[in-house]
Amino acid sequence: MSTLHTLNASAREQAALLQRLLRCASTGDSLLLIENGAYNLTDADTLNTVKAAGLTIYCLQADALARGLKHAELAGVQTVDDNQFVALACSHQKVISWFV
Amino acid sequence: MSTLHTLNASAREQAALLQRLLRCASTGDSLLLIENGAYNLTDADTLNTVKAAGLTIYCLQADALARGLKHAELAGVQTVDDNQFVALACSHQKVISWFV
Amino acid sequence: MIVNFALLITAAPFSQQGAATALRFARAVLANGHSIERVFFFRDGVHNASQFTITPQDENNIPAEWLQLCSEHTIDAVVCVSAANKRGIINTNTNMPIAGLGLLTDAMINADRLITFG
Amino acid sequence: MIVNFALLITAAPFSQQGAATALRFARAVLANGHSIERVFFFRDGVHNASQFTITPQDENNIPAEWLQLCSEHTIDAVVCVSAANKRGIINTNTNMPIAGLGLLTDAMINADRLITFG
Amino acid sequence: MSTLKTILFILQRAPYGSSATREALDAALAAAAFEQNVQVLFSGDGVWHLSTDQQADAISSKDTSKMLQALDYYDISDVFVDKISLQERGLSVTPLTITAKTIGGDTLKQLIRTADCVVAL
Amino acid sequence: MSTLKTILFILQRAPYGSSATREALDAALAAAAFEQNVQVLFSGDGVWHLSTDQQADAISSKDTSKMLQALDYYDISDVFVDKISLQERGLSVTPLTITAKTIGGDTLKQLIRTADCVVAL
Repeated sequence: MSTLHTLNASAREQAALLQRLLRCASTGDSLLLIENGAYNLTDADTLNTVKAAGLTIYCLQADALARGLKHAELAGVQTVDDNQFVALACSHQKVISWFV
Repeated sequence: MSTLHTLNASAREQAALLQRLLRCASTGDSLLLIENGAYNLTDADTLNTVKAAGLTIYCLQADALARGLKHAELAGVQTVDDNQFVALACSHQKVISWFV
Repeated sequence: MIVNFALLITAAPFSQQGAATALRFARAVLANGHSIERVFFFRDGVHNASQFTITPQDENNIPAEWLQLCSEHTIDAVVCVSAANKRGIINTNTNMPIAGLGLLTDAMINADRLITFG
Repeated sequence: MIVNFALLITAAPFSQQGAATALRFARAVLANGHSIERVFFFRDGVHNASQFTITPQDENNIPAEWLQLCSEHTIDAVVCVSAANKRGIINTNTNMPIAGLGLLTDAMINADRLITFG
Repeated sequence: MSTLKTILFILQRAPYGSSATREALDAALAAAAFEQNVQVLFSGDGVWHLSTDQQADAISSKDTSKMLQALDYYDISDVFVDKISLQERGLSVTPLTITAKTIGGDTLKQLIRTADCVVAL
Repeated sequence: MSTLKTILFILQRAPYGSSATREALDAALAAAAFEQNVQVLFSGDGVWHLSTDQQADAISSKDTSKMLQALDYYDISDVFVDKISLQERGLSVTPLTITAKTIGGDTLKQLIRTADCVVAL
């Protein structure tokens, strides 16, 4: 019964958007960083806040690669390809997309 | 030689945008709140930060009225109509528009 | 288990990345044996149905890619009429008809999952 | 003193408020005896040059208002060609020609003030 | 149309600055016309839609607070407003233009969990 | 074209997520082709354009860091990057994809003051 949240913005620019997401998210939900959301890989405070809320964090691999971000492994975030994105959407009860 | 900055977003949603504006603004510059920027009239902390940076704050009257905001007078912010907007653009050396 | 997806696209094709991400997602849905109930273009997403975009040779033409994908896989793709009218999208492509928001509700009802790209 | 303005419009007409604000500003510039060097439509602002928008009777048709303002006051209004191509704006209205970014630079050079609406 | 679904629309953008909420409301009303269980949550700058004394004619726009009356006409009674967003903006639940239930904490999370579809526009 | 103007472009949006900076660079290069005094300031998430190891082909996009090479080709040497934006993102001036001067405090304010036109895209 858990939810997959996608986020396409960096918390440095869109702090309020992530705060809203976290108010709506439940322990056991997942967060997939997509597009500019991949920049959150470089933001330890943001990642820790999300983890503390009980969410598992993923990052869309293509977006991290495009942006030259190799922080996923360091940050303990699993990168997923497009097929795994679809698998995540299937394995969660629903998807909520948070975007700018 | 001063600059008129326009801002069309609320600092509650776009904190980083206002911070950039303030890093670029000099004492003696003016800030005109337009569109959703009018919501900053309800945000005393933001207004105080702007004033402390030495900027004079104005708000576009039509945008405050449309949004039901009657806080300008209370906040000591002068509202301007479209003609006065043009006059401000003329009386400053240049205009920098900050938008989402 | 086959999962049936409804895709809601609100991102314009060139200005924002969301439309390109949605296109990749749609391809992966099909490649993995799942199905697409409908792609619904809404808000600035209606620009994905423009027939008039011209892109440089080294850049992707996202509207052309949508059209090709939807034609090849006979995907039900719909452009929101009210959003299209206000944004000057007038072309009625037989593969991407312009219709009402009821078809978004209908897609939500019939799909297993809704996913939005904005 | 008459001040000569260059207006750079990057906001789409319906989705964002910036285009409507720019229109009001342009009218106020003229009403106060100042002049407009050029209005340059760039990025999503090129949608202000769409000839195909249809708006409900109780809503403003911003592209139609731009066209009327520019025609009435013979304002030099230009639509950026590269931005227009990528966004499917193909109409060449004699009052709003499609041209290159050089005309934006030209406007910046010749105007007393540049103001951007995004 | 055999299944009845609970569809939650999260409206998080300020009025007038963009068309986001107006178009999201169009989608919500369409879902209500299909007799689905439609819910609406105002959050972030979206809560400003509920603010009184809006004079949209000052910018030649349509009063979005009037559009909200349609929610009642379509029997959408599950209208919620994020408590923290209200507090951050110094707004209180009265007076607001329409009746909305403040929601926060676990009750908010529960609302999200139980919906079948959530669209955040 | 009698007057030479100093035109400053502030690039504040991240790459790939939107076309903002690409189109702003188009405008900057056009101004340089008119032999104006063109300056560029990267700020906010715009500083990510200077980040190394970008692989745009992963999302079938054009590498914007390659587009930046054109600045040099057009003899635009006044390329600045906001010091605080770099620091906030844990980036340092080396390695960056192109040569840029970090700028902050009064020097930044002075840059803004002395420009004839400033466009923040």
